[in-house]
Amino acid sequence: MSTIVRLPNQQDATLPKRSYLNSEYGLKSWLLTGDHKRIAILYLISITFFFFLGGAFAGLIRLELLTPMPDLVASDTYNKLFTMHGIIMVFLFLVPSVPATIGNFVLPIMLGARDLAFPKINLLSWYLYIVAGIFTVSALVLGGVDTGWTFTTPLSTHYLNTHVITAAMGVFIAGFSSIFTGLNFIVTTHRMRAPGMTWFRIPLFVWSHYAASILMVLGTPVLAITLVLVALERLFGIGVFDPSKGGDPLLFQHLFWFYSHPAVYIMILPGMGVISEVISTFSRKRVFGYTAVAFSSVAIAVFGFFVWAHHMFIMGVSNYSALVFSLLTMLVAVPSAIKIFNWAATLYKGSITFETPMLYAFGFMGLFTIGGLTGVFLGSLGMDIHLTETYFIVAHFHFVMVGGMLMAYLAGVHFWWPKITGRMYPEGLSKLAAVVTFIGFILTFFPQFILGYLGMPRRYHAYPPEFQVLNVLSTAGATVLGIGYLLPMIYMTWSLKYGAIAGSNPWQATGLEWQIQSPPPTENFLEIPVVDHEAYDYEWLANKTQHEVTTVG
Amino acid sequence: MDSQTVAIRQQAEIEHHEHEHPPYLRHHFETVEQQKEAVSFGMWLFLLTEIMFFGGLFMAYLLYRNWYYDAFVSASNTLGIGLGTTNTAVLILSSFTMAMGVYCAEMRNKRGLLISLSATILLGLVFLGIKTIEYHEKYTEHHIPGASFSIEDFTHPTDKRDVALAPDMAQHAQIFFFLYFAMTGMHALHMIIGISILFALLYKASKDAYTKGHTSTIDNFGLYWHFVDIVWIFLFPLLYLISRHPLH
Amino acid sequence: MHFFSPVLWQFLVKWLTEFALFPPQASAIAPYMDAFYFFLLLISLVGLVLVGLMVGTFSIMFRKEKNPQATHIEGSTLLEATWTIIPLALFMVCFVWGALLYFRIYNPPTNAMNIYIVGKQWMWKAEHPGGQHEINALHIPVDRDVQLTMISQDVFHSFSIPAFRVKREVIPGRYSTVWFRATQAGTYHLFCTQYCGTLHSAMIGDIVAMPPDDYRKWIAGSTSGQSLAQNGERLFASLGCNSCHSGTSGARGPNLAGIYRSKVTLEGGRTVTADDEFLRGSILNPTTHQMAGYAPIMPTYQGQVSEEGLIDLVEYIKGLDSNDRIHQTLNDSNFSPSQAGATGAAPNYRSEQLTGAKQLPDAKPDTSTSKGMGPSPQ
Amino acid sequence: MSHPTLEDAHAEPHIVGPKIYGLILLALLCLTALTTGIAFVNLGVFSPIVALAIATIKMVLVILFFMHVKYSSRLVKLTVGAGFFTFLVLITMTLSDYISRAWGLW
Repeated sequence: MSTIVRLPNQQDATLPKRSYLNSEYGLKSWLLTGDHKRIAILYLISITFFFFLGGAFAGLIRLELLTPMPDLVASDTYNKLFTMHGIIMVFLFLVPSVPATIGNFVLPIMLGARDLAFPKINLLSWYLYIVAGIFTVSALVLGGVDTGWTFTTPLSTHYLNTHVITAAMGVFIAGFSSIFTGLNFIVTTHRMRAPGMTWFRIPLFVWSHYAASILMVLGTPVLAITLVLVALERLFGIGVFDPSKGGDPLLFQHLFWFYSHPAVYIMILPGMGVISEVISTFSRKRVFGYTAVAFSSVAIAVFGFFVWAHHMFIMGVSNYSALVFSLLTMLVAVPSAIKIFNWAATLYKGSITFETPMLYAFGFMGLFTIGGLTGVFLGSLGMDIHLTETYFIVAHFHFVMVGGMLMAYLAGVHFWWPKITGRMYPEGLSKLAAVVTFIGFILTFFPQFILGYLGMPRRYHAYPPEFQVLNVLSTAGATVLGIGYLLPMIYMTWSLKYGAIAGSNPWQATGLEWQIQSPPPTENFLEIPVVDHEAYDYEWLANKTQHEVTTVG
Repeated sequence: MDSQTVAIRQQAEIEHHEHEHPPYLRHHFETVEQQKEAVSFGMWLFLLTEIMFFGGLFMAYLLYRNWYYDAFVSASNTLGIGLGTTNTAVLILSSFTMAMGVYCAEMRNKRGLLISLSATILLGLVFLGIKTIEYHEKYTEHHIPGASFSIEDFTHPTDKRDVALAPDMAQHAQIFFFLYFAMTGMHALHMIIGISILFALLYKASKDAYTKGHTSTIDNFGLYWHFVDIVWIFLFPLLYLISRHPLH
Repeated sequence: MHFFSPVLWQFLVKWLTEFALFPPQASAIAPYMDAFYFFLLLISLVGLVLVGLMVGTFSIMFRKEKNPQATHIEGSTLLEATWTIIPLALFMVCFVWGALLYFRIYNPPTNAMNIYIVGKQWMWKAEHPGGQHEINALHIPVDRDVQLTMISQDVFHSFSIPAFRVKREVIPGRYSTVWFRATQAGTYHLFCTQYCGTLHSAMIGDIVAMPPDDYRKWIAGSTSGQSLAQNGERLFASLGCNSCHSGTSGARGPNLAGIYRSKVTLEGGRTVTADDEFLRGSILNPTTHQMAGYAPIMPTYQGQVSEEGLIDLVEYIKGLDSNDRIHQTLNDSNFSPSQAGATGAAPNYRSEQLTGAKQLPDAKPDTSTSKGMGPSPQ
Repeated sequence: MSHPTLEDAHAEPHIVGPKIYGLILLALLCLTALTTGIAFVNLGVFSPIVALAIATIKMVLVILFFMHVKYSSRLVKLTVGAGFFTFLVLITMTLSDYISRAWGLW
């Protein structure tokens, strides 16, 4: 079996007369839309805004850390900066990033559905997201909050007089926004599949979103109730988390991390889905070991619920349960390893081309491997004692979240951009951006591993001078990284008007979303397709295109 | 097209052929059946999140009950078991009337539907009324956590009721009452939401929206109402019953 | 002589002089930690290189120009099993190794000398048994097992000595311990690594490891007269503890002589070891530590005794081997509690010592402003 | 639906009649009375166990009949199961910490 790659020449491609973009006009047609594609666009815009807001805070943090002295901003300002950076990036960018934008856009089409199961709820979740954003920003405008994004008690409940409740409210609402997204995805995956689209024919993108959605639906409510308790504790000082009144601050840690560790998988799993699509498409090959990759997603989702206390190894949990949680943590590392190796093996005997999404995907694999392996450092008890709460942690989760998730997000945006807008972005520039991002990232966060082992604590406003060299490197890298993120912003916007017409299937990908016009029509499919082929069946694609050619000519 | 495709096509045709388009069938669903299933499944997932939402509170309750058992016993003994039992019965009854409502909707029996919905509303309000009485009791007894909390009448959980509980332990009764108010309050909030939805349903039902074959709205609200009932079924023993007797 | 930007030049000099990959190996545990670290690094490197090689070589060998036709491969159970089992095995090795290290670090040897640490926003207070008090500094002898019994007065802090590779959360309302054995004399960083509010990054200090005789000199030089046990004794008397815990037959409170590290039976039949945590707990929450055979009449001292005061009491009770001291103090108990509480710390911290005593019960968000302007380490 | 599968979309709307509802209502009320009655008897460690057991029975009745799970597709059954499973994970894993803390320093 073999397929010859034939990219369609894009000269004769034209924009379709009717698409979801021009079916209706006016602000109202956007703000009251039930169309998952338009909601995805709304999300894309708002998420981009919050990403750059959070990025700005990151920039200020790095700038402050350029010198050992606390000279750029005051201490509490610095604390507010990293708190806001954390809250915005985690709850308003990473969690909704891929699912709410790309997932929202392509997941129903991949399944051969006309829309998500509950369009109104989908819209509602966007509005909730916006309200959450407003709360968070108002917490910022009113004077900020300096609990750190973890809201650690009793600090957050008794020892701060900043706008903790406002910020917590924002997080609470954002949580419900993501609950509704996840609920929608699960129902859609179960109930809206086209005839013939069996579980083992759905693309891995959908599998990983399904797994992530389970985590969203089951994990987020616990965070919600925890934040409610924090707010009540703050308002009435009942002492459910206050040791002096007989409460246990560790209970907060348990409840908080019960969500916030699975949240890590909520963030990374959709990214993994993107990578599966991209790798397969640009090596013109079915993903190596489809079932293994699919089930590894589910495995991650399930194990993800059993490991939360590894955030508390030194915080006074019983050493026995520390033992158990460490063991389970080691287990959850395995499925990720499987995925990485399967992706690498997918390239074997492929016919690989290096378009921009592929470059980002390679970046993902490199950085995520490092991020994952350093996770093993922290998961093993003894090492965790020395490394936790230092810059090693910071570097680790930035490698997973930013190096992993953000790379995947950009890969996805570049991959589906022609489908979303119907236009191509400038190839050379985008490749440059990918490389710049990768280099900038390594330069920013690799020194932080060393800083961590040297013992530099995280969330430090001032630090001993001998750490300066590495911090300067890191800040320098951050500037490069910033450029790497600004570039796509610019040329993507440019491409909206001047980009070359993409045509329906510029990458010759097999997903159902590539078989319809781009940008797609509002109802996605004039008639619901009947699926008679496996996912990533390039053979079938070749025959299909052949067939089309003969019918046309 | 290979034979398999054809087969699937045909099967698809079969699924499509009874493809009537009633007004309540949303555009993106193929069949009424699909919509019904999707909606109820969605409702179930929502209830899942509700389980986890209350789960956090139950966790806190379990922990502190184990830590401050005596305080929980004496605090729990100040709750009116009679009112609690009545409320449980009322709520179960309302669950029954709700179930009957669903049944009537399926039977396309408008009058029955209206009656049972109103009955459900009534019982729900009764429940909230009794809860208000209990809350007021707590208020008068200064058992509302916070500044005005008094540890006067917490006695040592021996069977003779006069020995006052040691102050440091009595203070922890505050945690019990915090959890009591948090849990029952959260539950009451769900009741209030449910009742307000019920009014809307009642109105639409009177415009016979649910007695023309499209019952899933009623079905799913029923699920919600029964879930709220279940939460109470657990809150009742946890708060009123299991801590009445000291272990030693 | 530098012909380019002096800033860059300074940077280069800094780089060359101060560049380090590892903190100093100054404790007995450090070499073990580093060995484990290298093992983990090795695994990561192998994994990274493996993935890198696969991706790299495949991208070159099978790029479109060289290999225009993709060959379809469904997958290979054997291969997948391989890269499931091998990583799993490696991770298990990490788990076991890590666990061993963890228990080694968190289980102090019985003969270790004990120093008390109190963390508060934003300073570290060290209390040596001899009554020497330090702020944001800790003097310890080398080649001697040192155990720290730590507690926080307000929020979570974390006591971290990178050079010793040890770190432990300092928790409000509960003692936590960590131990180490310094091997090299020198001054090392002490960090608070758990975010604890505005001046978190200023909650730092110096660990001074000295040769034994220097240490003895220092101890002798910086004593504040009273040992912790002596302070505890005064406090014990002034709080009137001895009226019940007199140790005489028919006393209303249990006999405290030699109670430390002994097994005690609680009301309800549970048997526990009377460790520091238990002693502290029984002073603050007597009823939850009710010993069998005694009536629950002991009042709580929650909020009346500062953490330092509690440490003094605990240290005193730990040292009690007979009751005659108590009987003596029965006669000369003429201290006001405030004095006694204050004697818990060296005189120069008296002021915040007293506020510290009051902080815990009425800690509300609004009081945190005053804290923000409260005593700062510098 | 003799053999419900995960994807069994067609759980044909089995209509539960007032008779069953009445019976369930009766059972629930009796159980309530029972659990309240037992609460006055001191069973020591068993009183919470008994009370919670009764509560669980009541819950199962409500879920199976009032909420029609008995007649729903296996998917719904699985969903309910998943919910309670995760809830138990939260409780047990957290309590595992608190319980084992009492086992000594480590």
